[in-house]
Amino acid sequence: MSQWIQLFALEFAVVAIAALVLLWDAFAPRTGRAVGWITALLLGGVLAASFFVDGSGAAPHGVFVRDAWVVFHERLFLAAGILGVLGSIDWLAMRTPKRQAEYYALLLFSLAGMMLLAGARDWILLVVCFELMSMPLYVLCAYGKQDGPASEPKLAAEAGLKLFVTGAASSGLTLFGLALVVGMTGTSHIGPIVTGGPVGSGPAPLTIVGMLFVLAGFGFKVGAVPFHMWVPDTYQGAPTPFVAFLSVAPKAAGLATLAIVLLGGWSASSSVWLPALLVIAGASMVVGNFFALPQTDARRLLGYSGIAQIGYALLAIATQSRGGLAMTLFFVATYVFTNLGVFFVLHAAAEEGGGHTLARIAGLSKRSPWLGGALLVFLLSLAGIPFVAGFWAKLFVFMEAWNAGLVTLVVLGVALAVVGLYYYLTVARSTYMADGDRSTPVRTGFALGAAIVVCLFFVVGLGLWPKPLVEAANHAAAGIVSGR
Amino acid sequence: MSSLQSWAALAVLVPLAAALLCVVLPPLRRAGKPAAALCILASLVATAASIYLLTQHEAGAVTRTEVPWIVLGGKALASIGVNVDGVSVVMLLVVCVVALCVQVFSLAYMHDETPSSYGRYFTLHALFLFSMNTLVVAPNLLQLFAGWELVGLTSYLLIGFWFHKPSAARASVKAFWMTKLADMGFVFALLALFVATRGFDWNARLSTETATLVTALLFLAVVGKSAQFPLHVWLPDAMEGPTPVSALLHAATMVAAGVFLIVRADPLFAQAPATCEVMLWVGSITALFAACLALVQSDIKKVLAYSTCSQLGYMVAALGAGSAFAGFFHLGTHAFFKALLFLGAGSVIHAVHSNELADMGGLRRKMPVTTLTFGIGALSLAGVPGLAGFFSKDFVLAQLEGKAGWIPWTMLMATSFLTAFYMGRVLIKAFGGAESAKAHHAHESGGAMLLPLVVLAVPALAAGFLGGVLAEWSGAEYHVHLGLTPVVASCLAIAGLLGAVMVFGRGRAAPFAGVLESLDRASAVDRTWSGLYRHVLLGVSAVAGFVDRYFVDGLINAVGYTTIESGARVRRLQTGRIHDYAMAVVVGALLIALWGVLR
Amino acid sequence: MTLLFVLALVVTAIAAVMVVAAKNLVRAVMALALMLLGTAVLYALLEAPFLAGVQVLTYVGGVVTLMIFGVMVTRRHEGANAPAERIHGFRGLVVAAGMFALLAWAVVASDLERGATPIVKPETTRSLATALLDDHLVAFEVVSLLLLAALIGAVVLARRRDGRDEGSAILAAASREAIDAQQAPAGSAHGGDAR
Amino acid sequence: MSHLLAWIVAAPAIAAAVLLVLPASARLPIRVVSLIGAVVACAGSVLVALTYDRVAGGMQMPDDWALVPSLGIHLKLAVDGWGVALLLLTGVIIVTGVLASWGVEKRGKEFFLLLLVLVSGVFGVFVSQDLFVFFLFYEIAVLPMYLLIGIWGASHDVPKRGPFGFAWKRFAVGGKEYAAMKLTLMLLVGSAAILVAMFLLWKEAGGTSFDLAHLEQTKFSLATQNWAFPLLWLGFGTLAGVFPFHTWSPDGHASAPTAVSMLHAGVLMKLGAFGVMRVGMVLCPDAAANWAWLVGGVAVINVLYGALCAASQTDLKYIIAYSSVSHMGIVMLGAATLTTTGWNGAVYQMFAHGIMTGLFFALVGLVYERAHTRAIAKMGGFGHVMPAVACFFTLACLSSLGLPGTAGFVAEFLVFLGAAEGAHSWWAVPAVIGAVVTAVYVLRACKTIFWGPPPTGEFAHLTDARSTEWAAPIVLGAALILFGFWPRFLLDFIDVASHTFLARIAPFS
Amino acid sequence: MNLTHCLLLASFLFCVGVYGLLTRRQAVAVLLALELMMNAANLAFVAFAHFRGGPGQLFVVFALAITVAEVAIGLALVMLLYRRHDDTALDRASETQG
Repeated sequence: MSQWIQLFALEFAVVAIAALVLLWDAFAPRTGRAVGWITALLLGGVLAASFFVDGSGAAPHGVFVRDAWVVFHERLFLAAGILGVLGSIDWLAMRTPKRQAEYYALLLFSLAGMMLLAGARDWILLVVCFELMSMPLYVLCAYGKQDGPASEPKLAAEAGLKLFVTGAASSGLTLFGLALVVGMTGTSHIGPIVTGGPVGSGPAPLTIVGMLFVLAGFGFKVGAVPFHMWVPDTYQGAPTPFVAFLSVAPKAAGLATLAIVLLGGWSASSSVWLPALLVIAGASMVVGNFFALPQTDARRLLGYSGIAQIGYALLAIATQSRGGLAMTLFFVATYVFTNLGVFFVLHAAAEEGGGHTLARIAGLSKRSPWLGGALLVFLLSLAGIPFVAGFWAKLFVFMEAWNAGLVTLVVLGVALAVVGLYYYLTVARSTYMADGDRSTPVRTGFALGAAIVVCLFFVVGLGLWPKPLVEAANHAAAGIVSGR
Repeated sequence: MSSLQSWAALAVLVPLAAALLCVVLPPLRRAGKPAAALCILASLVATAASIYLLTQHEAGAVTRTEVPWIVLGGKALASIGVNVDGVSVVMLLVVCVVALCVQVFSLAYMHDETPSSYGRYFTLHALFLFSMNTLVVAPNLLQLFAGWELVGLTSYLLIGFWFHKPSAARASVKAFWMTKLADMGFVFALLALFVATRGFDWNARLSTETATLVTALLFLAVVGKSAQFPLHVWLPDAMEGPTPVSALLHAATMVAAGVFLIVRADPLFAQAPATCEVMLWVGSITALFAACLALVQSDIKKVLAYSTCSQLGYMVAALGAGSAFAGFFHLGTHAFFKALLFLGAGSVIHAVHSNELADMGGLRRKMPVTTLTFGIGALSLAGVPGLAGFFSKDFVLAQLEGKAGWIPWTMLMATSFLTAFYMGRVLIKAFGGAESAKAHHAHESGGAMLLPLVVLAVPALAAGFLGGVLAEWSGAEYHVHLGLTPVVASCLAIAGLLGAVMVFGRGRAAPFAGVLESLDRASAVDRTWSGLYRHVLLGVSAVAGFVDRYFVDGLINAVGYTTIESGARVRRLQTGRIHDYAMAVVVGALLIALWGVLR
Repeated sequence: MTLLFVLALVVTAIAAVMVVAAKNLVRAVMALALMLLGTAVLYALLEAPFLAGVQVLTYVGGVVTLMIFGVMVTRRHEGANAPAERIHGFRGLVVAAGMFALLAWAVVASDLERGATPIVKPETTRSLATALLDDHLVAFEVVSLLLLAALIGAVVLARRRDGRDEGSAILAAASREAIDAQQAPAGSAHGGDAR
Repeated sequence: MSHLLAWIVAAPAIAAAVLLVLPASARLPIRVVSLIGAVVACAGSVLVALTYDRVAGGMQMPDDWALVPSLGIHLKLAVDGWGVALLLLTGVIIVTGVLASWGVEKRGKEFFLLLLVLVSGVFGVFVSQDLFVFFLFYEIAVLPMYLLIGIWGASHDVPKRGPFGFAWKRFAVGGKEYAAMKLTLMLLVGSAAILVAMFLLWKEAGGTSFDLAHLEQTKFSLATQNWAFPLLWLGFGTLAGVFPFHTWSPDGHASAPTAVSMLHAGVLMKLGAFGVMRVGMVLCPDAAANWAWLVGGVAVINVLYGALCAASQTDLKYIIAYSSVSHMGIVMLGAATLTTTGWNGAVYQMFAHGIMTGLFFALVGLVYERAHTRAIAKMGGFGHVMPAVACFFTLACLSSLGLPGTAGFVAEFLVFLGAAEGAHSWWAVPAVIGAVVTAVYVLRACKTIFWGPPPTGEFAHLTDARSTEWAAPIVLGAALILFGFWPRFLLDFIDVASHTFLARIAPFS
Repeated sequence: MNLTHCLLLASFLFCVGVYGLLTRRQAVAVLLALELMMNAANLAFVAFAHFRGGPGQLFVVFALAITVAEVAIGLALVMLLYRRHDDTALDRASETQG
């Protein structure tokens, strides 16, 4: 039993918190921010604990392996979770005072799913964790949006449904693909594809179809191009604090899954999936940047920018090298903090400004310079301008990709970064140069303010001193891809 | 650094010090009088230094010291310093003396200026003296070029001294542009010289065609600076400046810099006979053309300006004929009597408050000293035997008779007649005849203005006799020979004067004046230059401006526009309907699987 | 044996097409039930008796009834004959046919029969259970979490604001409708006109 | 001082950090802190100039911090001959820039904060010896420039004409936001090209470290060089105003506030040229030799085309912006000659033109703050009301047309000599013609603005420079004359470095 | 009665499910189609487990759980759609676009 505790200590803790919150709300319902703060503090405790109890080992039959890779992801998801909770405390207390606990519980379930996902080495566990992560997200997309103030269009159903239908279609594809793969290889362990075919020339056509269907399924969760259509509409419909979490954590988990499956398991038969991955990465970069150009709603713009960023991350995975994977982790880590920060600031400005369009958040830097400054730093990080984390992230990714020979994609990426800068600067232009019709400073709640400050700390800190995270990423990546 | 060089350096650096002091201490400059005193003191020191140099310098000796100015890779690419030899010593003296006289004259002439512009005037004078002296004592062509351009700058600033007058502003800019255009030749000459000899020394041995190239380019610069035929249009306009400035810069020293350059770079010009041929012809044409135009000018300063052009044509022709000393000797004498004429005109203008000859008349009774000194200058210019002009001009004509073809000789002979003729006209119109209204209450200028006139009258009279001494210093042979030319020349000079008395004595206009006047007004050369400037240069730049703003920049705007526009158009693909999203997922998976299998 | 297999196969296929092609939603749900039964029979034939049982219980029992409820609640105006129009019919057909062609070709091309090793040991329910609770215990626990999350999520979403349950909403809506029917003349209130 | 270079780079950044804490209303403390930051950096660069050992030459005062050791990126600082000259230039320009913008009222704190960040990036580039860190500092200048022009800039209306008129639908061409966006995006496209070339070189040098010394040792294949050099040339060239990609410069500088255009035209354009020479030509010597004809040809176009465009402008700031393009053409021409004279001339012209443009923009700022218009047609006779500004403006004009006795002459003459000596000696002809055209438009502007009858109406009571506004004209004017009369003070540094760098190319050209 | 036949049937079911997903206007009908696709996967799992051995059947158990969860949440969302638009046609949910 002790071995189980050692392996799944953190996941147990997260689920325990979820249960605690639910029960507490059931028996002693109270409105206000207490529930949120309790969840955040407890999660903080778990994150702190993760630095002490670093047990590594494997579950029976190698179904779950806990190593540096998992620890890195656990800490990343916990951080994202804490910030996600902090960000939504104020909004929830205002919007649905009586039904806060369910929001946090579902969030924690999804978090638990992600943390387990990082260590899964067996298809069954992987799929189940993947679904555990996805299900709560469908619900949270529609949370509290069905009965908001009159000014806000009731897009609950729409946001939830768009995510749900594409999600369900993808999971259908994944399962069917998996059936073919598991059937042909005969084992549920995520390992190299043993070429069942007699002539041993390469995997049978059926296996190839299966593998690519599975890749398509995971592509959805990451928001890569053919499967990205849900992203902008859901970001616009769903509650913004949740969208901050949605835009970051599931993508990190999706990338982790891709790493486990493609680099960990199917690294030998890369000739099957690599071309597809490269096309998806390139297409994501192009579509993400070009669709973002004309956007006027900040959430949609950040949605498309997310798709473009994922294009860069997939490029790093396609390098198939340990350094490449390490830089993916670095990129994902910076992306997590940056995007959380951007959405939180946007949420604060929109709450006060009465809308998410660039016109409504105009003149933000005049009204509250610190908030405007924070937004500027986050935009810089997304655009890859020096001395914020994003600069290092983007350059390291391009470096490793170039080192692995993906020259054309790097050139495409570098060129599209310029297009990217244009729409990031349009946001900066509206906050700095346009003068909005309001002059009152934007009042962020204490929790939201704290979340923004934490994100700012990480983004600027990593920008000035990236070494620790680079080393941690290298150490973690060793778990999946051995060698250079 | 022997004492000679230190004195020469003194002559250069003291005016610079005075100018810098006035610039750095605005209160000193704004006070007016003190600044003037400082600058005149500097000129005195410079003149004393040049006189000392003259006495100490023994003939034929060349002492040169150079300080490395630009050092690249250990080797001195360019150096500045002082070079004392016969030519530079004499030129230094001429420049300093004339400058001193003009500055003393300006004390009175400019007294009704505000103190701050008074100070500015003298600061610029000090700066001019520094530039001219740098040019004169330059050890190599690069420093000579530096002095050359600085002189051009001071001429720009001094012509435009009364910058509130739009005409003065235009004239100063026109002068600077014309000389700058011509200086392009000087730069290319320096480059060619550097490529050939990795140095800027004028004693370099060059192959004939490089020598021709270098000398031709140098001559282009001389044509600009010394107002030779095509590029002379800026000199008459330069009269917008105060008269002492015209006297100093646009008569005696600055315009003579071109001739001095040819004298200085004589070893190079000796290696390029073709260029000398061209110089001969350009000089002759300029002399004749300018003399004709001088005849019809109504403004006394314009007459003298064209006369300067014409005399410079003489010097250039002399140098073209191969005798450097002839040109140099005429340059020296011309500097003195032309400065005298200009200052005389200045004194008249100061008294009559107008430049127009029509407003003057019968001034001999009211302004005896000015009339006398102006007369001496005029006669010397006309070439009346015995005066300085006669000796130097005839020596030039003698050289021509020997070496050049007869056409230039006849042209120059005609010019000497015309010179006497128009100078006679000026004498009669200004001083002879009945008193005009304005001349009625004119009165003789003060002592400060008359002293320089008298001082300058002396060399105008006596300079001719110094020919021998000068020749010996600059190592050329000179002898007053009484051949055919001097006789013919002096007859023409006297004939010219008498003709002027006859024609203008009885108030009749010059013969065929109509033709000449139309020649002046329709002076095609000036209009071609302004046409070139306005239509060609500004036209091309307007086209360039348009192309840059609406084509090169337009292209970049277009690229930006199309990217954003494509973004906007592609945006419609995101229909919002869930079926299309599901379709995208399924079709995406299908395509990937298909491609994976078919590969 | 093979006759039964072919029969089950045909029934399942036809039922599947019926699900998609049925004009009426309720009939579509019934077709789904039939298809699920067909699949259950196939499981039995493929020596997976436990799965057949589970299939019948959960799918036919649970999911189908859930679907019926879904249809009934949301389509109460039309009652039984809720129309189920189709859009992009042709495009959908092309994509589906393309997908089927690909899969069929892949199945045939991988000529699975050649290496058909004899069935070593049939999968008994006992071995299934041990695998479930021994090897994949972690997955089992996670599934329980998943179901809990789905439960909470469904309840949170579907609950009316502040706890008023669904039933009273239906009654109130029905009564309003009755009153309207009396005032407005015959005019068939077809489709969801905004209440 | 051990970490002198680090201090120079960090001083403005620290001042910016201090500004963060100051309240926005504290008008004087903000300005004083920024001035201290600028003065410390300038004093540091003067100290570097004094302590730099001219005889030994090469890289001196090295500093090294491991930034990301696993990827071989080190914050490696050292200064060579060129660096000394350009540090000095940046120091002088930032001090005068801060003093010139003493009167900025709107959001002063953010203005100085961005200005200091910008200048610390520029200092960083001149001293960093690691290509990655070089690129990092190079990119820092991108965003402050956008905000500085966008917020504090001034707009012009450019009528819609020509075949590409449709672009007016989406951009307010000539406006300050348009100018800021265009400048930022074009510079970023340039830096994208640099990044690709950087990777090319890094990969071929073994993909272990970005150290410039290490990259210089590796012998790059001609194929890589023929790819890397054009990319570096066009990348850095965009910032240096190379012909087809120069159009951001007129709009950018005309719309930017005084101190920003002083810093950008004065220093940042030199960054581009420094990049082309230091990274492009030194790392890819063969390609530099092969492509020299193109670089020189475009530079010649730059000189003549820039001068002609300047002559056609009616707005004072546009005239000076185009003159910067023309003078940068001379720098690139000097670089393209691949001769020691040419290179020395090029770097000296960087310095001289930096001072000149700084002085020009400072004076234009003074005129604009008083007359509130930049159309020279409206102005006239300002010499009467602001004699000092008129004098310094004339001095700047003289230096830009290359009058002996000013720094402009020394630089231009060296470049002409280099061109004459070099392979394509015909380049000298258009260059000199360019100088004459410069004389035309520069003096024409001076005549239209300062000469003529005293102004009446609204311009009658304009005043001359006041308190802090004197700093820029005096310091920069004196520098122009000092480095015109006695160039050896700077030229010895530059010459040492030019020889060492050119030795790599000499055997090939 | 061999693996190929079963897989062909599974594929057919899957494609019919896809057709339903893409063309049905009613939300509930789309859920049915999803149900169909999942079931096809289960059939494939069982077929492989039967003819090739391997953990197919175990997968079905878990797949069942996942499908059920999905349907539950799907219906909840459909309820929301209905409450918002009084109509369960999926193309009603297209207010956010571009």
